[in-house]
Amino acid sequence: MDIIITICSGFLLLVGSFLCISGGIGLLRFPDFYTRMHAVGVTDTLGAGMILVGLMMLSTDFLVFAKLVMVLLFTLLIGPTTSHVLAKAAFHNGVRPKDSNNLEQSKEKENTSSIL
Amino acid sequence: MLIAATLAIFVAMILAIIRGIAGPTLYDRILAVNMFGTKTVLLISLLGFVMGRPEFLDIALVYALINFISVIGVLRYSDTNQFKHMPTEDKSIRKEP
Amino acid sequence: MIDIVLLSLLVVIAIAIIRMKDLFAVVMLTGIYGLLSASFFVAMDAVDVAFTEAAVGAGISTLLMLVVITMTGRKEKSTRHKPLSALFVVMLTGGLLIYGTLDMPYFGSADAPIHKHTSPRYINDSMEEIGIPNIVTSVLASYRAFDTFGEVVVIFTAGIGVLTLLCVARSQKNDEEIDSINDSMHQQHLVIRIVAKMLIPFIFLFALYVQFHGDFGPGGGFQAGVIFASAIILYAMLFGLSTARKVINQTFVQVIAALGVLLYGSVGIVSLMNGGNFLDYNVLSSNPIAGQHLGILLIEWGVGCTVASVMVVIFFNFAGRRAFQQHKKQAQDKESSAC
Amino acid sequence: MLIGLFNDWIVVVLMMIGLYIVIAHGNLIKKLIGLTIFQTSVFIFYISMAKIDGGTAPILADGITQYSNPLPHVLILTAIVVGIATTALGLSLVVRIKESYNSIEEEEIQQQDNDEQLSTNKAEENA
Amino acid sequence: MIAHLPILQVIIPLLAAPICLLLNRSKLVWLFSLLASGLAFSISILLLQQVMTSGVISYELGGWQAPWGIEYRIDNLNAFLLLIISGISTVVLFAAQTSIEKEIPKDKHVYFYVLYLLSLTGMLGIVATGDAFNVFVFLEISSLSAYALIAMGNKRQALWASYQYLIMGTIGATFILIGIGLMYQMTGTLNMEDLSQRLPEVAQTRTVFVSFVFVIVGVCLKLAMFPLHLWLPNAYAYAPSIVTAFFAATATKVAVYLLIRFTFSVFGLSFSFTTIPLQTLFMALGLFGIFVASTTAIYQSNVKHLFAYSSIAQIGYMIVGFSLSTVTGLTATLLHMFNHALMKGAIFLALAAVVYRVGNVELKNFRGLGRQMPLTMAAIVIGGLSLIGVPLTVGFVSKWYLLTALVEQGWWPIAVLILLGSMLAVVYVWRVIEVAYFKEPLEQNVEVKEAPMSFLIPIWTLVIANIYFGIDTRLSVQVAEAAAQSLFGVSP
Repeated sequence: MDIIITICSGFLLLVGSFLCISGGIGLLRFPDFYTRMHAVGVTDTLGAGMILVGLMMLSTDFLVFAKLVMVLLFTLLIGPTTSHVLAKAAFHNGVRPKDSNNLEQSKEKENTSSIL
Repeated sequence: MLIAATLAIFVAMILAIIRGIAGPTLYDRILAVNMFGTKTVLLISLLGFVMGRPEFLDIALVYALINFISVIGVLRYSDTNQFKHMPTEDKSIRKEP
Repeated sequence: MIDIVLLSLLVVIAIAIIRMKDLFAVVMLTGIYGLLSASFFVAMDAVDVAFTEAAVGAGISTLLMLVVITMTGRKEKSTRHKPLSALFVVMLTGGLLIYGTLDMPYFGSADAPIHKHTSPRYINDSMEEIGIPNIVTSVLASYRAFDTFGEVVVIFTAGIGVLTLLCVARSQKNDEEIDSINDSMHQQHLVIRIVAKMLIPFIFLFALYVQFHGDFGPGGGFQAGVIFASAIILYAMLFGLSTARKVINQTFVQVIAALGVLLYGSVGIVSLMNGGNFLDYNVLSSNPIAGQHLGILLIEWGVGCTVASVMVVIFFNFAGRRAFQQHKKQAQDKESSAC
Repeated sequence: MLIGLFNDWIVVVLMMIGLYIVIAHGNLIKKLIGLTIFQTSVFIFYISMAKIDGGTAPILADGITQYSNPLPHVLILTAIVVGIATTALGLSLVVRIKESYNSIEEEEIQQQDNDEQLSTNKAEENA
Repeated sequence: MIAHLPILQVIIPLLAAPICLLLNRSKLVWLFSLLASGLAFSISILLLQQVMTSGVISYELGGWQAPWGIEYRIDNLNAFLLLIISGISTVVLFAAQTSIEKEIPKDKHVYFYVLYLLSLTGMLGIVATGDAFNVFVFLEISSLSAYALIAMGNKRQALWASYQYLIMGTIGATFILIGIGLMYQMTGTLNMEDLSQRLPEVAQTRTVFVSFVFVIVGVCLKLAMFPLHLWLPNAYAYAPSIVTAFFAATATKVAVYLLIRFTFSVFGLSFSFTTIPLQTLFMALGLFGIFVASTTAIYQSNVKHLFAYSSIAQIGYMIVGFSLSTVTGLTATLLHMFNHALMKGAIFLALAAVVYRVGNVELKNFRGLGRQMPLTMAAIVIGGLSLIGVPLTVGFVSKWYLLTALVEQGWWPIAVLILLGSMLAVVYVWRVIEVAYFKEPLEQNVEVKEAPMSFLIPIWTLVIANIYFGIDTRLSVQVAEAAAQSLFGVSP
């Protein structure tokens, strides 16, 4: 029985960490703020959820399991909220998505809009 | 398996820090801080299991909480002149806040 | 192995902080610096310290610096005055310290003198003498209780110091004006307000859990106080300072801060009355172990009250000063536009 | 030799970065941040002193014999609170200085003070 | 209750501070803090008698033995310092209510008293404790309340001076923390008594040497010794005058006590004066400090700046006495601590009276004060004379002991330099006296009256003490001698 559990948790941990790394790479390589937002937002919540469920499988007594459930619920709640607030504030302050069709027009807009 | 996961989280943290330092606009940096926070939560939980001391999970929970509050704080105070006048809908490019 | 990676990340961030000009980015990096040093403490088995460093180092100090930056501007002038003399002083002290580390016991070696003299007693006898599993809390609250008392007074002094500097006599008039701004804020922060309404009771509950769980796991008065205060700060940020002030007004919080210190001191006085030395919990009740438990519980409660109320006082004063400045700017705009 | 003391050398580098920021940078907030880095590195020095290889967190649990030393943890809990108290007071001073001097750069403030000093001396000569 | 005196000494002002915050009415809070400070003063007198009769008192906090719990060790040195601090604070508090009427806004009076009591607690805590880390905690309490008190000055320079003091003070405190950490790492204990026994066997290692250097540099930063004194003049000049009167007489003495305690009791005499040439280094810095500080004092236009620089010079005298590392040298330093507290307390309280009446202490406002405020100016004159070291005043006693200590060691040239230093003191005291007595008052100062009684009583108690201890030196010398012997007797 526990062999299956270890395999499952190992698999979940593997996928979760792969997602986290892909989120990190997405953060670096994507051209514009909103695409990076997207990359991080998605992989964060899913990757964290995966790893935490993987850990839940490994946990022995109930208290640890309960704490892990709380951490999972908390991350699932605040992850999307922070992304939402971040996007709203960014849009509010004039960071415009870089639309691909007129690249050069957006080039000069890009450097004026990026505040710093 | 746990060790592999911790190493992966480490790599993700380093990527977040690179974006945090390099990030052109302010909001890239807030995004990096946010991602860094969630990665630390995972790192602490994994460390708890690697070292066999499940007490660490309280700290992971506090990390998530603190990360949430500091990102909200940053966003709440980053658009400072929002209170100067009623925010009209067609907000053009904002000048230096 | 982990700690070397974490330390090198810390050095990278510290160097980045030197070179950054935009103060917002520097504050963000300080937040990451606090989180990283807290995870270093976790790797070093310092569980309570990681707790406090995360809550205080990454949470409260970043928030305070943010509020100050909105008041003082984001750009730092680039002139580095007297860098050479600074470099010389730094090289001197650095060289002296490196010279000092040559004879230090190696990192993690079990035969270092500090593991031999005082701490074996803490580790071996604390269960019989005090009876709580978390040795750090037993040393913090019983063996060296007077240090913690001094520390509560330090926090109390900081709170009074910030009060004297930033206290603003609030007139009733500008409260209504701020309320009008509040309505505009409402439709701005709709989503986050609903999420916060769901979260804040949970955070209070978690703070109380941390307060009373201090004997068995990581936690205690300081951490609980800071978490309690951060929930109130979240409420004040999202629902506006004036509504938060209606819920928790200034004088009430000051009284709680003073009562926390007095509670801690009176536990000491009671043990004086019962014939023991100051802060000697054995005399608090019939059998010593119960006395220790009672004593530790009471002083943790005192510490929690003082830290929570001082953190709230500090944040309210900073945010209140910011609102006061904005209000003054608005008044000037009106006059300049009017005349 | 290297691995054993490598930890302390990095801590010393961090201390020196913090001290450099405090001395070289003119911006008052930057100085406070440098002070926080300087103090945090002292905490890291204390905690890396308390670690024993193979020792776990000092919370008594059955079946574990080797614990890290709890005393530096207690000292650092006090020092962290002292650090945040100093930062909070320093920040409130920076706010008041900004209001009265309208600048938070050390040179400008020093300049305004010297000008004020010169003007009072001049007023005294012709008085 | 008698057995609990050491802890009551610190706890009474400490618990009085939050109670004052609860009382919240400035008149009531003033009386309550006066009561608390008076109580602390009487406890320190009882403690001094107890120590003189029955030797060192050791008080274990929390009932745990010394190296595991925190221990309060009161010997002659502590008791002497406790007496000075609580005495000066009671006298200064007497004049506080009328003085802050003019200088601090109404709604901040209660906070002023709370911070005042906290800084008093901090200083008493530093002096009474026998645990190294406890010194750091109470050092922070007294420094934090000092930063907040100095920032309450009405001029904007007070904020800038308090900020500089905060940066320098925190760096000093963190240096002391590093020093204590290194000491703890090599010996495994934090109790000062235990440290002095366990340090000799590890004394030759580099770490202990570096920890000694860090502790000494940290304490010298707090002490405002010559090269590290930049924060003191502005901090004392722009702070509210009651705060200056309290800190000028006590804050630097506490730092000198720390210097003595760490070099003599913790590291031991032999270690401290052999590893680095502490003797010549401190002698040179002390003398240099005396001359530079006295010359800058002469050119100051603000009288508070003038006497702040003269405080730095007086600290120079204490450092020279300390650097002799002989019993008479140390007695001279301890005597000078006591006498300097009396002198500076009287002078700065008189300046507070002048600020109360005239508004500021620029030298041009001092014209003709000799006739308009006779008693206050007389106090400044007597204080100035005892600064110079004129016989029949308390300054003469400490100068006399310093000179005998120097002559005993056979260093004639340094004794001559000390006398030259006193001549410089004559110049800047004369500048004040000449303006006050031989110049006509400015037109706006014509109707200035004498200071109210609440100023004159504390000023004149200090001035009479100045003269009494100048003549009947039995008490102060006997206590200082006993303290110096106990230090030399204690270290092997």
